[in-house]
Amino acid sequence: MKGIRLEAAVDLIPEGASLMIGGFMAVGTPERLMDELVRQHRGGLTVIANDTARPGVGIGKLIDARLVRRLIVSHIGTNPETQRQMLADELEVELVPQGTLAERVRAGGFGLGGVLTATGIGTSVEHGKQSLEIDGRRFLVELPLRADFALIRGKRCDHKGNLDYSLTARNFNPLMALAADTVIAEAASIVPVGVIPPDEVSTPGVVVDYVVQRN
Amino acid sequence: MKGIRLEAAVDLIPEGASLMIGGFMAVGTPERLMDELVRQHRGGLTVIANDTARPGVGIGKLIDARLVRRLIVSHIGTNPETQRQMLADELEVELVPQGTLAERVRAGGFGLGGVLTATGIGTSVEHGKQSLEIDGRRFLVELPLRADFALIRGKRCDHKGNLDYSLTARNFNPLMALAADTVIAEAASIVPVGVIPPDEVSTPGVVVDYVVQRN
Amino acid sequence: MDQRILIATRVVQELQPGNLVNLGIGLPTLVANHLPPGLEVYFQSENGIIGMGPVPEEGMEEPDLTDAGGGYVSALPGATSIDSAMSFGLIRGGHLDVTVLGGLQVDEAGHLANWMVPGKMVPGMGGAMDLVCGARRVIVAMTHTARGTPKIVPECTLPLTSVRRVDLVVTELAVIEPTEQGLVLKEIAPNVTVDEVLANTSARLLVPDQVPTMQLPG
Amino acid sequence: MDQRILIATRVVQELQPGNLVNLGIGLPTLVANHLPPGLEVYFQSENGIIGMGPVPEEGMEEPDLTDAGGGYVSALPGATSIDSAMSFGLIRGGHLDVTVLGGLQVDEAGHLANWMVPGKMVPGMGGAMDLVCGARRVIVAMTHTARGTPKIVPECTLPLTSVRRVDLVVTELAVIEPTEQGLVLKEIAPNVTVDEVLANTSARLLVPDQVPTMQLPG
Repeated sequence: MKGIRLEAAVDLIPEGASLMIGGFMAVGTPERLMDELVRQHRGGLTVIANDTARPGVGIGKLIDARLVRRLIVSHIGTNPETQRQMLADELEVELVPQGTLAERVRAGGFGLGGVLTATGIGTSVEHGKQSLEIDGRRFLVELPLRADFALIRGKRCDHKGNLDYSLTARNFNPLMALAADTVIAEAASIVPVGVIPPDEVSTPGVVVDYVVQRN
Repeated sequence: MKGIRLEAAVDLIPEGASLMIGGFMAVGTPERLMDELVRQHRGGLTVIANDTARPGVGIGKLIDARLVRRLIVSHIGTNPETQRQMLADELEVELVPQGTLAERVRAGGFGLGGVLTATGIGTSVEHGKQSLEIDGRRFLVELPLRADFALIRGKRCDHKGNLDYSLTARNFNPLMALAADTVIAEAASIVPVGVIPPDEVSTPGVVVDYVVQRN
Repeated sequence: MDQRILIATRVVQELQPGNLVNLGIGLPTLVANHLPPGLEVYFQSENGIIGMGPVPEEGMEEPDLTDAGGGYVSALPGATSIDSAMSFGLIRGGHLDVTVLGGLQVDEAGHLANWMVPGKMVPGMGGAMDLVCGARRVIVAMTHTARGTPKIVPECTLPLTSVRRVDLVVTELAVIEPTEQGLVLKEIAPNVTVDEVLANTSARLLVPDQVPTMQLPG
Repeated sequence: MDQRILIATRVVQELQPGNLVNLGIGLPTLVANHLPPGLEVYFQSENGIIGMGPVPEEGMEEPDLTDAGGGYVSALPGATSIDSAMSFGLIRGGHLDVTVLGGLQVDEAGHLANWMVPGKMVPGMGGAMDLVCGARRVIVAMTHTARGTPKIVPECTLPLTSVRRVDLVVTELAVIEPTEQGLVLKEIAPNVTVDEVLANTSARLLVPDQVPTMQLPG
């Protein structure tokens, strides 16, 4: 784990990279990293996230700046600009049921080959997917997701990179923290080692590569 | 969630019931429930747990009292009595890799039809199991585990049944708390609601059926 | 009574003490505002909290404490934060007692469509598919028609949310229970006739000899 | 030097600063006692902790803080508690840099057998199968023979732990690297000859022209 300046953190991310971005309607999204991606105009991105929030907020900023080529999300209904880009074929969108998205991200980080879920059986989500019958019930085989980078936001980060999370800002962050080759974390505060007791750490510092400097 | 006397808690468990029991080498195992199962001599049990600890300790007490008919565990090497009963065909043992056991219990509680893992491929663990090839790599289909009862132990339990855990006494407890029809919890202390902050609860009280009275 | 409040008030009667309940965005959220005094249920919001409370007073909003629509909420004593995997583990694993969801269409098989209108509105399914698939009880709370067009139809023409048969449909006109045999008219709203319900429904309804009127609090 | 300490001391040289390391029960646990000053690695114990520290002084044992063998340990500053699913998520998901495991047999394919002797000893695989399957680097630390019988064999006769080829085998006689071509003799222990290694090994060993001697700290 290393501290890193905001600009240098985004410098690590090449054009066309795949990013997992934590947050739910921008709550728990690393907002400074969003701003810096826009400032450096890092385009052609694949973004895996729950949603694209609203224009001008969270991942919505990346959409506004047309930095995203491909989206894997559960919901875009709150962002008309995302819908517009999708219907205009400027943006490729894969819609994934939210619980399945969580499990696919987790499987990517936990080294599972996939999970079986009944969610989506008999719906359009089933198209192109393998299914298995177990004890007379049919399940979809849902495959793991991984990304080049995970951009996450925590509440407190200690000097070893251990993170905890705040209320509904937790959401996908701890799952994504394991599912990317490089993990970059923002935190509301940076605290000495030991301030977050062992039982309260949600993301162990050993999986965090960079922590963005506070400003 | 209801408070319950120790005797009444074990009264709920019929002969031949299946039990998930938290703990790892008895660390995190609800020891009072073990003692009471022995005192009431509740036999013919199926036990799903990490291990059987040692004679006289944790789940080892149930083994000593010959209450267990079937075991699903990852390890029995520390308990010679378990090995003896197994080799004498008095006890049926299914050995499951520890990480697979954790995922199977979680799948049972999380409503997944199973998980895919490479662990066990090419070994005796593979026998009788379905496998899937994904992107040229082969994975075993590992099925969910559930039980009639989960017997778990937490650190603090508030008046709504919210639990947290202590250090290595956590292990399988939070996973098993979701994977049984009836969940009975012991805790080192019972605290007023609010003492465990929302971000520090590991097992939400809504999944806990009974909390054993302190003595 | 406002029609949306009528629906919410009727849905509330389906909740049991101690239930873990998830309310969809829109009309279903009104349910939280009409609990009778003394009925304690736990509201889960799938973005990551059990024990969600009402909108906080002005100035007390916390940006990290919102509902699934992104609106500020509070948390009741004993609330717990959960990540998205746990949130849907509770939903998919049968721990969620009731989900109340909006609907675009419900059909004679009890199938719900509520997540997209091809070519027009593609919001995504969010948590709806997991909720309908996994909740112990699925209640659809919706207006009976959309600009005069029946929403309770012989067979959904919109993409399905799930092939699981929902448990109850509550509208401003009626309470309808999807069963193995078809859609059963269980109750009618005050000052509504069975014929009015039938006239606003394109699906076949099974109508018992006696159809009671919803019993709503004054 | 005690043979077990020799093995542990050599294994330590494989660890890099910042590595997340899991040590199996028995001989591998000795590795933690022989870290050179200044080498900071994180020890994971699969029963649920990252940042495991040495055995605490007498009277300071905590019953809820043990290693995977159930022995009392301490925790270093910044340690974190994890549940069993997370513990094996780190192992299976490629987050664990190194696992050091004991062995009953290693064969020419680099396959490890270390979890049972049919009809005699059936301890169960515990975490071993996940560790060998998932760790980035698998190091086997074991005595070269068992009561004179070679443990490095043409093909394992005991049940395999995994079909993944392990990365390195360290014994009191030699360091051996399983490769696509077979087992390569990389180093010999001080005061040991290549012929002695060969005499105690039933597998075919690929022996380079020059086989360096282990460089161990005085």
